[in-house]
Amino acid sequence: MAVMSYGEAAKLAIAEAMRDDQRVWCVGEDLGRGGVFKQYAGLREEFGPDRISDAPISEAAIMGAAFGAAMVGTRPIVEMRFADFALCATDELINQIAKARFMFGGQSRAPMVIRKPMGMWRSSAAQHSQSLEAWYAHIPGLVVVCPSTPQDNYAMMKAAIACDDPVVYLEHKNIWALEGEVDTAAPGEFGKARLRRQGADVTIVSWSDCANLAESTGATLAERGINAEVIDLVSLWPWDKRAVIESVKKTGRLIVAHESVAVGGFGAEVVASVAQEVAMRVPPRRLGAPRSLVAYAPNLEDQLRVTEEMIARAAQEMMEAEAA
Amino acid sequence: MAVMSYGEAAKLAIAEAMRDDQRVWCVGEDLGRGGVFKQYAGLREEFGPDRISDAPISEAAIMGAAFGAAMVGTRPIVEMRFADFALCATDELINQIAKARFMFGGQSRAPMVIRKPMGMWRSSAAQHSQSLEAWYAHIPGLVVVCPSTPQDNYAMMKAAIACDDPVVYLEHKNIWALEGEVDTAAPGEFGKARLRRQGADVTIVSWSDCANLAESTGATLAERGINAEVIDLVSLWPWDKRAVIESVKKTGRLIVAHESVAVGGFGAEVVASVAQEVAMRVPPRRLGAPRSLVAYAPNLEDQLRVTEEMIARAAQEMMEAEAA
Amino acid sequence: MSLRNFDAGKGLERLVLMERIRAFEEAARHAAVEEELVLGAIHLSIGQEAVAVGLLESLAREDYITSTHRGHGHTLVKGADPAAMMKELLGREGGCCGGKGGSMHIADFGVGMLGANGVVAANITIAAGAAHGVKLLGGDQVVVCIFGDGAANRGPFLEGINWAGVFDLPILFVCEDNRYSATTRTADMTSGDVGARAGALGLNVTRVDGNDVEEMAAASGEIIARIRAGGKPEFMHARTYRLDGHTYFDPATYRPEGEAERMRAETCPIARQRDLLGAAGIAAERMDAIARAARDEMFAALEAAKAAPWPADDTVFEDVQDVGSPALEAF
Amino acid sequence: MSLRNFDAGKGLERLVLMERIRAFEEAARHAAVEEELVLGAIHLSIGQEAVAVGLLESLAREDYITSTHRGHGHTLVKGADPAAMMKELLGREGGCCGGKGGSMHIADFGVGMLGANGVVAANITIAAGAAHGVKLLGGDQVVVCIFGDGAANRGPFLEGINWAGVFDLPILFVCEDNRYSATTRTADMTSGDVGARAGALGLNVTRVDGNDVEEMAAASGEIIARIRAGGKPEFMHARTYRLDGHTYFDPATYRPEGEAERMRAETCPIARQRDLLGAAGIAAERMDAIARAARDEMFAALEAAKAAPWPADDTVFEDVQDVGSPALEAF
Ligand SMILES: Cc1ncc(C[n+]2csc(CCOP(=O)(O)OP(=O)(O)O)c2C)c(N)n1
Ligand SMILES: Cc1ncc(C[n+]2csc(CCOP(=O)(O)OP(=O)(O)O)c2C)c(N)n1
Ligand SMILES: [Mg+2]
Ligand SMILES: [Mg+2]
Repeated sequence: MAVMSYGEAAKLAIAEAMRDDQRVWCVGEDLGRGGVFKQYAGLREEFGPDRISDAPISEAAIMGAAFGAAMVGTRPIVEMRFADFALCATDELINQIAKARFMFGGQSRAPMVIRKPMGMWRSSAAQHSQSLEAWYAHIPGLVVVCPSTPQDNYAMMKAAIACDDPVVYLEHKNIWALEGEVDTAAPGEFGKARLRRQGADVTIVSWSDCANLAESTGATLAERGINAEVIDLVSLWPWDKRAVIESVKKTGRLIVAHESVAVGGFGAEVVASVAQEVAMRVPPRRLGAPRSLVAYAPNLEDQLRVTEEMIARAAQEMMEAEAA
Repeated sequence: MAVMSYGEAAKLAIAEAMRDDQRVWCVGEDLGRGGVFKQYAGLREEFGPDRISDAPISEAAIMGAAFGAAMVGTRPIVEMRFADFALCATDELINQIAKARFMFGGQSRAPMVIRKPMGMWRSSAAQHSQSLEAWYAHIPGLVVVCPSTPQDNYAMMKAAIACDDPVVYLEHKNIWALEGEVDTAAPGEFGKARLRRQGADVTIVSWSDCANLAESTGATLAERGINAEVIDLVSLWPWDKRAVIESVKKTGRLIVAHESVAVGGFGAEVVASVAQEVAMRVPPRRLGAPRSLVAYAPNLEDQLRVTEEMIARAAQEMMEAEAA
Repeated sequence: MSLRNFDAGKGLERLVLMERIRAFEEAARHAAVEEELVLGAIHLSIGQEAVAVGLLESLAREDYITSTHRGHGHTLVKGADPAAMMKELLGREGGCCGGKGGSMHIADFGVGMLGANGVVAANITIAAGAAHGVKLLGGDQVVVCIFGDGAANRGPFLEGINWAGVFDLPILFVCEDNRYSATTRTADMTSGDVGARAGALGLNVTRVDGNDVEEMAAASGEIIARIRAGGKPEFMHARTYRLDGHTYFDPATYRPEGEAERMRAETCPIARQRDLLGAAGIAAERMDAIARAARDEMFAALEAAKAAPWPADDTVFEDVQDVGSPALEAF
Repeated sequence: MSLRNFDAGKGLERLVLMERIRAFEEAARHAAVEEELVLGAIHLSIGQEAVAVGLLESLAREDYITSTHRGHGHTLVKGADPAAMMKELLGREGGCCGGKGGSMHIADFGVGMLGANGVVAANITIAAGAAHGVKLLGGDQVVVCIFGDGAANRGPFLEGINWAGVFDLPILFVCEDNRYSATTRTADMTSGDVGARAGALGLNVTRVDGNDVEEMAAASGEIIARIRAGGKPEFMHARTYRLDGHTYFDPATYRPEGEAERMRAETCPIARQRDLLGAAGIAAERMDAIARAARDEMFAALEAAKAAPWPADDTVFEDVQDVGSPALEAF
C-alpha cells in the first residue's frame, strides 16, 4: 500500500479513471496550471487541454455546460475551487442537474462529480470557509460525499466517477497534505460508514475533517477510561443510518460533531433519526459551529471551531450524567 | 377586525409600511402589473413605478441591486416570484447579503425582505414547487419566516419590513386566497410560535401551510379522543424552542410535520433540539416529503404530500405504542 | 418573401408543420380551458410557429436542441410524437416524461430534444455544454439553443455564449423575440441590443423576420450548414410576436390597445404562408385540408391522452437517483 | 502623456498617492512573507496603482465605490486610514472591519468605500444597486464600480450593467484589465471584447491606458462629471498589468518569459509618472523623498498594526444579526 496525501489520492483516482474511460474529463478555472490547490498538477501534461480544461470565471457555465456535456455522453468532473463559489451555480446544480433525470422521466442522466473544497482554512473569512453539506443532503437527486482520509478520497473519488448520479464531492481544504496509506484495491462504497474506532461507551459520529478530530478524541478519551466508538459517515447521502443506530443501541450515548453550523446542520438529521429509533441512556449531543459567520482573525475563527476538548468534555459529561 | 386573504394581508402590510416610510420600495419582475400572484395589485397606482419597480429577468441583479440599495439607506422588498428562481441569486443572498454586516465589522446593514413564494402548487412540477426553508435557517445572518395565516402574513410582513436584518420571507403559494381575520394592532414577533390548539396528549409542531393541516388534524384527533397541542412556529429563525420544549415536557410526545423533504429538513432540527433536552414518552416522529422530486401528474404529486391522515395516524400510533 | 425561387413543395411542408403546431396548442388549450385536464401552466407559441419550423428543418434527428417553457413547437418539429406530448401535458402514463414533467419540462431525447426548461435562460449553458460534449466525443451533431428575449437579461446568456465562443462549439443560439417577458414589454427592461450583445461576445449575428417561415428556413439552413462544416458558434435574432397571453390563462391586457389584433391580422406566420402559397397557385382548399388534418391529428392525440391512465403511483420514487434512491427500502 | 497642459502640482499629488499604495502593499507583503503576520491570502495591485489614483480623484468623500479582492489601492485612495487597513490585514482590533474581514473584505463606509469582495463580479450588481438607492433617495452621489478582466465573464457583469442602463443610474463601471485571471491569461477564456460587451448593453465606453495616471485622471474626470451632471451610466476599460503574482505567494511562472520584466521596465505607472515629472523639471530627490515618506508612513502603519491586540473573542458573535443573534442567551 502506498502512502500518499489526501490531495494526491484523489488525483490518482482521477488519473486512473481518465485512463480507463475516455469520456471522463475535468473542467474548472486554472486547471491547466494544476488548480488552485494543485489537485490537478501534472494531469494536463498527460491528458491534454481538452480533458483537463480551463474555464472562464463562469461558475454557472462551468456547472451548466458540464451538465450539458454529461447529457450527451461525457462524464465531467467539475471543479468549483471553493465550495462558496459553487453558490454562483446553484440553479444549475439544484434546479437542473439534480432534477433532470426525474423531470424528463428517466430519459437523461447526469453522471458528474462536482468537487467543492469546503471548510475553514486559516483566515479565509466568511466567503471562503463554508461547510454546506447539509444543503446538498436535503436535495433529492444528489449523492453527497465528505471524505476525510487519503484512503477514502481515493476510493470515493473512484466510486463517484463511476456513479451515474451527480455526486457533490466535498473535500476539506485543510487536509490536502494529510498523509495516509491507500489501498487502491479497496472499493469505495456510498452509504457505508467507516468505523474509526471501536468502543462501547459512547458513539461519536462525524465526517469530513472533523472525523479526524473525532478519532483523536477517541484516543484521548481512552486515556481517561472512556471507550468511544468513532464513526466516520464518509457519505451523507446515502448515509449509514444502520451502522449509527446499531452503535447507539450498544453504547446508549450519541454525540454528533461537525464543523458546519449546528443549527440545521446534518447533525440534526443524525440525532433526529437515532432519536426516532433508539431510546438512549442520556440525551444526545450535537457539536457544531455557533450560528455565526467565519471571521478572519485567528482568535475569532477559533471561537467557531469544534475542538477535541469540546468533544471529550461532552463525552465525559454524558458518562457522568448517568452515573449521577 | 377585517377579514382578508393571506395575499391581501401582506399587501396591506406593505402598503402601510410604504406610506409610513419613503425608503421602503418593492422590486421584481412584473410587479407593475401586480406580480405573478397579484400580491402587488394596485400598489403601483398608489406608489408609482419607482417604488413598485419592474425588473429585468435578472434574479442575481434583483437580489444584488436591492442589497446595494439597502446599503445606501433604502429598505427594499425583493420579489423572487417562485422560491425556486431565488436559486439564481444564491451567491447574492448567502455570500453577500447574509455576510456583509459581519464581514465589514458592523459598518453596513441589509434591511431587506426577500419574498420567496414556496411550496407545492398543483402540478407545477419540480422547478416550481420547492420548500427550502431548512437551507436558510442554516445560514447565519438570515431571519426566516414562514407564515401560514392572514394574521401572521400581515403582522410578520410588518415586522420583517421594520427589521434591520435580511428576512427570508417564505409565503406558501397554495394559500394566497385563504381568508381569515386580521387584527392590525397585534404586532408580529420573530421567534414567537403561535399556539394553534391546546392539548395535553401530543405536541404537533409545524409551519407554513402545513400548520393549517396540523390544526385541522388537531380537530380530527379530538373527535378520536386525542388532545393534540398544535404549534405553528411562524418563524424558523429564530424559532420558539422554549414553547416547543415546554409543550413536549407536558405531552411527552412530539410530531413535527412539514411539506419539505424530511431528510435534512428543519424538522430534524426541531426533533434533535427537543431530544437533547426532554426525555419523551415515545420516540418522536417526523413527517415530511420523501427524498424524491415533485412530479407533475397529480397522483404522483400526492405521493409526496403529508396528509391529515398521516399526522393523525402518527399521533394515534404514539398513543397506542405507550398503551401497549 | 418574393416568389422568385420559391419552392411551393417545401412551402407546403412548412405550412403543414406550422398548422400542426398551431393545432397541437389549440388542442392543449382546449384541454386546459374547456376540460380542465391540464393542471399546470402551459405557455402557447401561437403566432411564433414559423421560428420553430424554419429553424429546425435543417437539423437531423441526431442533432440536439434545448428549449424553453414555450417549447411545444420546437419539440414537435424536432420529431416528438404529439400523442406522447399530449399525454405529458395531461400528466398521463405514456407521456414523454412519464407524466413527471408536464409542459414546461417536455423532452424527447430519442429525437435529440434535450428538454424544455422552467428556468428562464438555464438552457443556454446546458446547450453550450451539449455542444462541448459533442466536440469532446468527436461527434458531428449541431446544437440549436432557443430562448426568449427576456432570457437575454440573465447571466447565463453571457456565460453560455462566451463559453461557446471560447471553446469554438458547434452551436446556434436563437433568440425567439416575441417582444414580451411574461407581462412586461422586454424593451422596457433591456438596455442596448440583444444581437449586439452576442456580437460583442464574438459571435456572428443574423437578424431575421421570425414570422416569415421561408426567410427563417433560408437563413437557418445557411447558418447550420456553416456550423456543420466546422464553423464557429453563431447567433440568430428572430423577431416574432406572441399572439396569446403568457400562459393560457393570461388575458394579456397589458398590451397596447389593438396591438395583438393588428399583429394577428398582419403578421400571423400561417396566414402569411398561405398567402404566399396562394400566390404560387396552391388552392385554398388544399391548404384548408392541411389545417383540418392537423386539427384532426391533434385532437385525436388529445383523445388518446384522455384515455391514458395516470402513471403508477410508485413511479414517483423512480428515476430520482440510483445511489440512495427513495425507492430503496432503507429510506 | 505629453507635457502640454501638464499640471506638475497635480502630477506630484498623483505620484504621492501611487507611492502610498505601492508602499502600503510592500509593507503588507513584508508582513505576510517576512513576518507571517498576514494569514489570509492578499492580492497586490503593484503595477496597477495608476488606475486607482487616476480614477478616484474626481470623487467626493460622499461618493461610493465597490471593489474587488485586489482593493487596497482603491480603498486607500478613497480615503481610508492605512493604519486601520493594515490592522485589518493583520486581523487586529481597530481594523476597519474589526478583524472580521481581512484583505478581501476591506471596507470603509465612512469614506464611501462599500467593500471589497471575495466573489469575482459580485460587486457589480451591488454597485448598480447602490446607484439605484442614490437615485431613489434623490442623492447626488456617483458610484464607481471596479472589477477585473476576469469578472467580465460572469453573469453579474451582464445583469448589473443592463440594470444600470435600464434604470439610468449614476454609475461608472471600470474594468481594471491586468490581463490575468488568477493563473489564466484572460484572453484565452474570453470571446469577443469586454468594452464591446458594455457597448452592446447600451453604455458609452471609454478605453484608456490604465498605466498612465494622467490619462486615467483626465478621462475619469470627464466621465464622472458627465455622470454627475445627470448623465447615463458609463463604462471604462482600463488596460494595465499585474506586476506580481495573483496572491503574494504566487510566483506567476505561467507568464511568458520576460513579460513581467519587460512590463516592469516599460510600463510601471510610478516610473512613468516620475519620468514625466522629471521632464517637467521636478527633481529626482524630491520624488525620492515622496517615496520614502510613503514607505515610512506605511511601515509605521504596520508597526501600529503589530502593536494592536486581537479583537475580543466575543466580537465573533456580534454584528451577525439583531433578531436571533448568536450573542443572545437563547441560542
Ligand atoms: C429565472 C427565472 N425567472 C423568472 C421566471 C418566470 N418566467 C417564466 S417565463 C418568463 C418570461 C420569459 O420571457 P422570454 O424569455 O421572453 O420568453 P417568452 O415567455 O416570451 O417565450 C418569466 C419571467 C422563470 N421561469 N425563471
Ligand atoms: C465567483 C468566483 N470565482 C472564482 C474566484 C477565485 N478567484 C479569485 S480572484 C480570481 C481572478 C480574478 O481575475 P480578475 O477579475 O481579472 O481580477 P484580478 O485578480 O486580475 O484583479 C479568481 C478566479 C472567486 N473569488 N469568485
Ligand atoms: Mg419573450
Ligand atoms: Mg485580471
